[in-house]
Amino acid sequence: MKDYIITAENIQLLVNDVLKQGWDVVSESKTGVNFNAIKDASELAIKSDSKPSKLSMKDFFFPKTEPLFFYRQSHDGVELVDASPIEKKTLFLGAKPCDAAAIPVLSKVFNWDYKDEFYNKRVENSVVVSLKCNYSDDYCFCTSIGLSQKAEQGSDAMLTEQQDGSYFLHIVTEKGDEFFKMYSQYLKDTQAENNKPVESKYPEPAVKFDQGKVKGWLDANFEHDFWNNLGDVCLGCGQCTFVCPTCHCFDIVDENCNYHEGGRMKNWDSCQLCLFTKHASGHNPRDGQTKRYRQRIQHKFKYYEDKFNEVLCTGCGRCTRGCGVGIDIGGIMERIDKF
Amino acid sequence: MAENSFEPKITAFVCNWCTYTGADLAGTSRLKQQTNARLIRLPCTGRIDPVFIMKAFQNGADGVLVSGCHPGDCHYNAGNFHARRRWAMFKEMMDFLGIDNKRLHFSWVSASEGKKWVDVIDGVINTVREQGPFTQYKDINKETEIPVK
Amino acid sequence: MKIGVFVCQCGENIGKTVDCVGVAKSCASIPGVAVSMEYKYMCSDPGQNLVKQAIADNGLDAVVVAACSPHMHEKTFRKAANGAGINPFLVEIANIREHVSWIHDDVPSGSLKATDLIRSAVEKVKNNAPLTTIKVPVTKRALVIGGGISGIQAALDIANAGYEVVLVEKEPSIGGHMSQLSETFPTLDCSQCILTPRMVEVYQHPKIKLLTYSEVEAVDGFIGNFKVKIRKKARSVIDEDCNGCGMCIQKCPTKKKAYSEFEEGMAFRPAIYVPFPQAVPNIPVIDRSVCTFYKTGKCKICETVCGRKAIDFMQEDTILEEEIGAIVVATGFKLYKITKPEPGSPYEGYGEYGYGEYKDVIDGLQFERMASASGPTAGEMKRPSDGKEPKKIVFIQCVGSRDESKGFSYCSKICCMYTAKHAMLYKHKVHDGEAYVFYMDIRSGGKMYEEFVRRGIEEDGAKYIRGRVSRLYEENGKIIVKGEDTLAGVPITIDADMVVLATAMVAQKEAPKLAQILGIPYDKHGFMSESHPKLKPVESSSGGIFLAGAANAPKDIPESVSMASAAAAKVMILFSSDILEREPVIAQVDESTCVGCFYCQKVCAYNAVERKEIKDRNGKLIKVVAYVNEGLCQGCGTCNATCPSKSVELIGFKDEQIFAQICALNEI
Amino acid sequence: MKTGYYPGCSLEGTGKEFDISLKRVLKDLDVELEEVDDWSCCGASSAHGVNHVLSLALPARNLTQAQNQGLTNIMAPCAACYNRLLSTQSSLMKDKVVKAEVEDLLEDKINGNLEIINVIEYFQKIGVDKIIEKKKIDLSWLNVACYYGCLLVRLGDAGKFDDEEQPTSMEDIVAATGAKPIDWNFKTECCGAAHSISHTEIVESLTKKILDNAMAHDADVIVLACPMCHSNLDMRQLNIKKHHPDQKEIPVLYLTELIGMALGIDGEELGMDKHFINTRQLLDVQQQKKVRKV
Amino acid sequence: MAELKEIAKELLTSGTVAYIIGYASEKNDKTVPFIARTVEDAEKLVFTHHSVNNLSVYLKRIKKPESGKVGLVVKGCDLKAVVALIQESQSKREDIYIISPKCNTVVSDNTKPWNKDNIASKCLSCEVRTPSLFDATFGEIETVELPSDEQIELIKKVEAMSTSEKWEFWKNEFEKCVKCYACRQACPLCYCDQCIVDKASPRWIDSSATVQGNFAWNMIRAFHLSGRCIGCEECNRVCPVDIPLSLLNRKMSMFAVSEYDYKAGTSIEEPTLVGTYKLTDNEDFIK
Repeated sequence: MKDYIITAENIQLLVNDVLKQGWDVVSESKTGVNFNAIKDASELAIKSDSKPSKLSMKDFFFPKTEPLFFYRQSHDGVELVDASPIEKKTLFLGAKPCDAAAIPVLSKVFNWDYKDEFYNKRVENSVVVSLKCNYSDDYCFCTSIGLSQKAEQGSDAMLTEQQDGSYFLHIVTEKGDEFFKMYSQYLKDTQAENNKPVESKYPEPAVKFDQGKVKGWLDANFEHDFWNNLGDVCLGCGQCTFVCPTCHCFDIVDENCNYHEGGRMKNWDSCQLCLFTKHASGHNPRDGQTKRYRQRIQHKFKYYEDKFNEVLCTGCGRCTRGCGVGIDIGGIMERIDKF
Repeated sequence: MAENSFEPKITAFVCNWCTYTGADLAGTSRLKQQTNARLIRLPCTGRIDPVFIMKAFQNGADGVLVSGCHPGDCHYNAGNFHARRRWAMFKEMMDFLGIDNKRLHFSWVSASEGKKWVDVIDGVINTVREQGPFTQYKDINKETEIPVK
Repeated sequence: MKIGVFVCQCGENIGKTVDCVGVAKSCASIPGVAVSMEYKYMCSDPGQNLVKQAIADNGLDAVVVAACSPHMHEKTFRKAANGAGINPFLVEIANIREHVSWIHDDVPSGSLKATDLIRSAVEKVKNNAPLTTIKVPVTKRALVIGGGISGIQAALDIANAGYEVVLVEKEPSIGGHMSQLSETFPTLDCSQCILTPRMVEVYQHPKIKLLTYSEVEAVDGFIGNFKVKIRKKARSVIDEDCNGCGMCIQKCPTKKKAYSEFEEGMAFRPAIYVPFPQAVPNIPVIDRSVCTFYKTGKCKICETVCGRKAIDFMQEDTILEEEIGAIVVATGFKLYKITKPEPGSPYEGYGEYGYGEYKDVIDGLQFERMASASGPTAGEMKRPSDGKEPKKIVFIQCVGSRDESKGFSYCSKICCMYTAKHAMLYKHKVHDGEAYVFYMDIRSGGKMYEEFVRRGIEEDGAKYIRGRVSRLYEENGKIIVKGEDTLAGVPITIDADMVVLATAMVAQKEAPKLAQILGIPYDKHGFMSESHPKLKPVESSSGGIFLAGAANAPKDIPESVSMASAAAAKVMILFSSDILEREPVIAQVDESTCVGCFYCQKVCAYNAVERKEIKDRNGKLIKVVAYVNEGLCQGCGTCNATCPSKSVELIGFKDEQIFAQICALNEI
Repeated sequence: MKTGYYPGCSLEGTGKEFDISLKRVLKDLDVELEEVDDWSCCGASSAHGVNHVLSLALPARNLTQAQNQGLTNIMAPCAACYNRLLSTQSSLMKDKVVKAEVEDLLEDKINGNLEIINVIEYFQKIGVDKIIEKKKIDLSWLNVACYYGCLLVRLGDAGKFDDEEQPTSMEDIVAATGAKPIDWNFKTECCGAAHSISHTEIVESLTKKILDNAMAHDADVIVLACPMCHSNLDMRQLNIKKHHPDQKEIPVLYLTELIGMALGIDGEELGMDKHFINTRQLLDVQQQKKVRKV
Repeated sequence: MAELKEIAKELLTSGTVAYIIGYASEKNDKTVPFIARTVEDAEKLVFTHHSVNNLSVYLKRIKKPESGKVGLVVKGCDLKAVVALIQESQSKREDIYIISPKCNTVVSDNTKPWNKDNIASKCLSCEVRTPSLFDATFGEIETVELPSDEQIELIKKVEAMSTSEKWEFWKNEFEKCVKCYACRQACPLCYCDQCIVDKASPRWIDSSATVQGNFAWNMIRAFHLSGRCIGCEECNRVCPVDIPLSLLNRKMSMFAVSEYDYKAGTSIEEPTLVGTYKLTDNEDFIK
């Protein structure tokens, strides 16, 4: 597939054109908090050397709250009304490679025994154009789990910021190719060897561990003193799972709209919350933050790999950056690595 | 009532001993009132949780009135004094969050103040009618609503 | 759940402005409603039968009646439904008369409102739970606190009705202030003569357990079921062994060590004493603060002279526990002193009257003792400083009372009368004496009261001056009284031989503490508060605790006695049944979620919230949670609204019931 | 920190000896005062009869002067000045509206933090021990009637420094000088105050009662701390004598003069030659004691 | 810092405390909560400008020891939470050994060095840099130059908005909420075993992150803290979507001061604002 050059101005024009076609365009918000569906190209924030946004873009594939169906009570019984999947097409622009990489990881769990049509429809209707990352800090560790600042997993195309201010556009998938063919008027042809990216101000992520070795240790050490005080300072707030691009637990509740109507909602949930595994009997098999924290590590770096041959993590470091009490997942991995 | 004029829905939380009885007195005295108010009877204003007010707005009320015994008259000695602090704080917060204080009203109406009850409730209805429907609050309740196909 | 809706037309009362047929029809489509019908008079016998029949025919689980105010017929319909086998608390009333038909003329909008109210009631009743009234057994034994005339009267009335009474008095003898009085207004009969037989009756009554020199220390429990701890202070004399011969008192060497409390400091008493000769019980007590033995370890003369070996120097306070069903608080009053106030006192002293430093300025009770034939002067008028007969005497009313600047807003009520009495008694004893009375207003409401005052002025020649006294000072053996005669508009100075102050009646110093022990409110002056000033004047706001006499507010003897009898009657009503029944609308704690912040305890006006320890099976404390004493809870629900985790809920008005009502109120 | 000093008009005029004796005594006690810059009249007993705001603005001006000078407290020896300064500060802090009005007039802010004290409190602050320590003359022969008058102790809701009816603080200081404070009845009786000029006869009758009561309780001298009272009690004795030829004279001293006597300061230095009632006799005895001691 | 370590060692050696909840250094200058159980652990305890966390939150979250007290390193500001917890029967004074440093302000952004422009907003109006209640204290107060208090300005700005502007402002903020409840978990005064948002029957607050559910949660959270919030701003710090929660909390605290002259967490003996009343409480708003 071909590579292109696109100027910063043409990105703006392209985006407005896409919006005009009735598509949604999602980009990181200028506040750096989350991803937003923008209304105009001026709202775009494409920065290769910025810290990952606080919230990942998983909300757009697996929303924080989503109706599964609706109900209406009447004198004669309950009537159910289906919720239909979103048909709207969406362009994701400027996602970091570690964000895009979460999509194939999540797709595994949403298509394992039950095919989640809501999720699949959203993925199907999306074109993900990621941006080669020029950032790293003490909490990034994409390189330790087989990704990198230019990893292409989950991307349909990838932009690389050039020294002259334009962007090198590398098409990754058929879907990406088809999409950009529609907007070829904004692109200039080029060759892979013309790719002259800007130099990253940041070094490669400093956190290093060997996932294979970590997995081996996790396999053997479900019970280990190491776990004991790990959860001591954890407040069980669960923000790590909410900001994580790959965490995907959900809860289902009914919400009343008025006294006889409402929707059954699928909501984000978190294994770090104390009610997560609490049984109706009052018994809780994971009855302390230590056990819950172990679950988080085990699920990400062992169970998911056992089941899907994937690590449930893209090394974006969001969980650590946002942690109110400074629990450092990369640091923990490094410690396990050294056992 | 004119066909297309807006008629507000008012939920009133009242205590059993003073305001409810005061409203009963207004009834036995045949003091005419507008029909917009629906009363919920509670033992005491001390029982009224601000969540009730929130739920009323969530469920379509355009205005809320909370009313109980005058200070010193509480059937339970001090329920209304505790309520008074709670309301003052809740009202201040509502205002800060952008919920118009013209939609949230408080009064003391004793069992003998049938006339005052009429003045209060009609006043509340008129004030809320001027504000128009509380669409802001209704608009944030779309996600669980059955979509119109 | 099958619910029946019954819409009453109340003749034309509802039917005229509410389309009852239409309302009943639209209510039939509410989810859960099995039957919906209307009828002319639902509260009539046929109407009630209609409800009962519908319950039977449709197998209803709950009932909503749309009719008049629940204050009118809630009980009627609860009873009717109960008759058809439905728990009475599964009945809800939608008020479509007082709140709809009588106040609205427009039929469509009134009918809409009626439907809304019914729907709301239906949704509530879906969340109602069957409840049973709370039954509490009654311990038929009363506690009377205070052995003055009020306490004596209440104790005798209750005991004469056949119930046991525990009478607690903090002084060594019962009798109270009335025993100190010389004569009583408006009849001038001798106070002791009418009181003493009553005191003896108390002592001899088989149903009365008399505990003098004792104080209530703790009260737990609730109406019908109080547990009371009483401290019996060490008398140092064994009650059962003493025969009251008085030998110990005669021989005690500390004759002049202590002022007699009974004589209001106008005479001395020894360390071992009975307050006054007619004391009941006639058992002495040793004042350990003045007794030589307790000070030096030597003496024991009383022990030596006591033939019955009744002296016990080693005696200690004992704590008695009593099971009680009702309490009468009759702790009375004390007189305000014009001395410099103690720190923290709400009252100011009278610097302008010399802070009580002038010997010949005395208060009303001291005058009573002086005028009493059994008093320190044997009834003769002798002024304290030099024992001379005062020829000119000034009485000042409203000393403290009605004087905001001294901390009193209230009228002490009895002073006008007793000052008139004092002036008369003085004139009867000193015929050539002059009696001046400074007053603000004469308040002599009461049978024969006004006549009594007029008699003092017209027959006995007391000189009444309307005005206040600004200063008193001592000069050359006289008390110079400077004041104003406001009727004449002139300043006035009287060089009196003696001044008698009608000082305010104030609450007992320990009254607030006792009120806290009892969990009943008291006003800012320390007087115990009645539940309702008009309709519940003898009840406190706590069930089973009643008030009598001046503990509640300044009162005279007949008023105190009537109040005591009224309180006794209330106790007897309570004791007339074995079981107390009350509505089950009370708060209940979910112990599994309660975190023990005790905000519920802070807001409870009835002290109904207690602390309960939750322990595991090894007895290890897991947590402390709130516990609602169902005997004390009155069901206001303030705790429910205050609880942050909603671990306490008001039965009958639970959150889910209210939420359901709110949600269903507005058809969207 | 030095104590601020607000002498007030009287101490510049009829009460000059109060000012003189105060300063002279403080010199011996090694303490210093800092006079309020450019102080003005407090409005005294007349301003509040004319205009309420004015009666607050006049004292308020002196409060802001003191504040701006960096003083934290003011001592006002004159009972009227003391009363006005104290109650002005107190009432302005309670009434925001009037405070704003007054501040507007003054173009300055009242912070309400000044401690305002009278001469008795001031000596309490210095400490009676210091008087006892520096005492040179035995005054035990002198029976003193302490006279407070109305204004010194009756501060309304502005505060309370001693009992309004039975004050004793001045007695404590007199006792420290070695003189004998007597118990009498008219410590806080009114002397007639400002009627001195308009209704002299009232003042004479009121003053006579006070003087008589003091003498009836064997007082040799009346001691006070108010220039208005002093002029009535001292000056009016001569008039009283005109109407009551038998009337005995009694010297009337400022508290500071009595302290000065105890410290062995000469009468002229204390301004005691400025009285209407001759103080010579007292000073003679003082001199004798002085000589004897030497 | 040496003082802190000495105090800690002495307490742990003597058995006065079972453990000490304090701060330890992490990467760069950052400090994190740390539980010192041994004398060796005590060596790791630090207190720096980066010691932001309000550690009193752990009083309820960590199991109480069988014997000995809980040592708690707690700044003057956070101490108010301890006072409030004692007022609300959640802790006992005698169970806690309070080690309260003299504090020279903490950072706003824990990953950046402390300087005039990186000072937490809670420090800007701090009156308790020198603690008043402690069993041990250490450190010296230094003069700190403070930037202007922008939060107060923002509160005034919101107050000055029209009703609909206020509504829009908060709607935009609350829309972001993902219902993670980190605000609740980090709050020392949110100590309920079961939060009402987790109460399924009856449903108090929609648990879905719908706009209405978000409004309900944030409104009721703030209301439950009204008159109780001690202003440690931990909720604000941990919010993953940067909702200015302390704006609302502080507004209500200011109201408590202006209306009831009440500052939360000031005195153990003082009756709490909620749960008490005065006869003279304002009722101008009641008809």
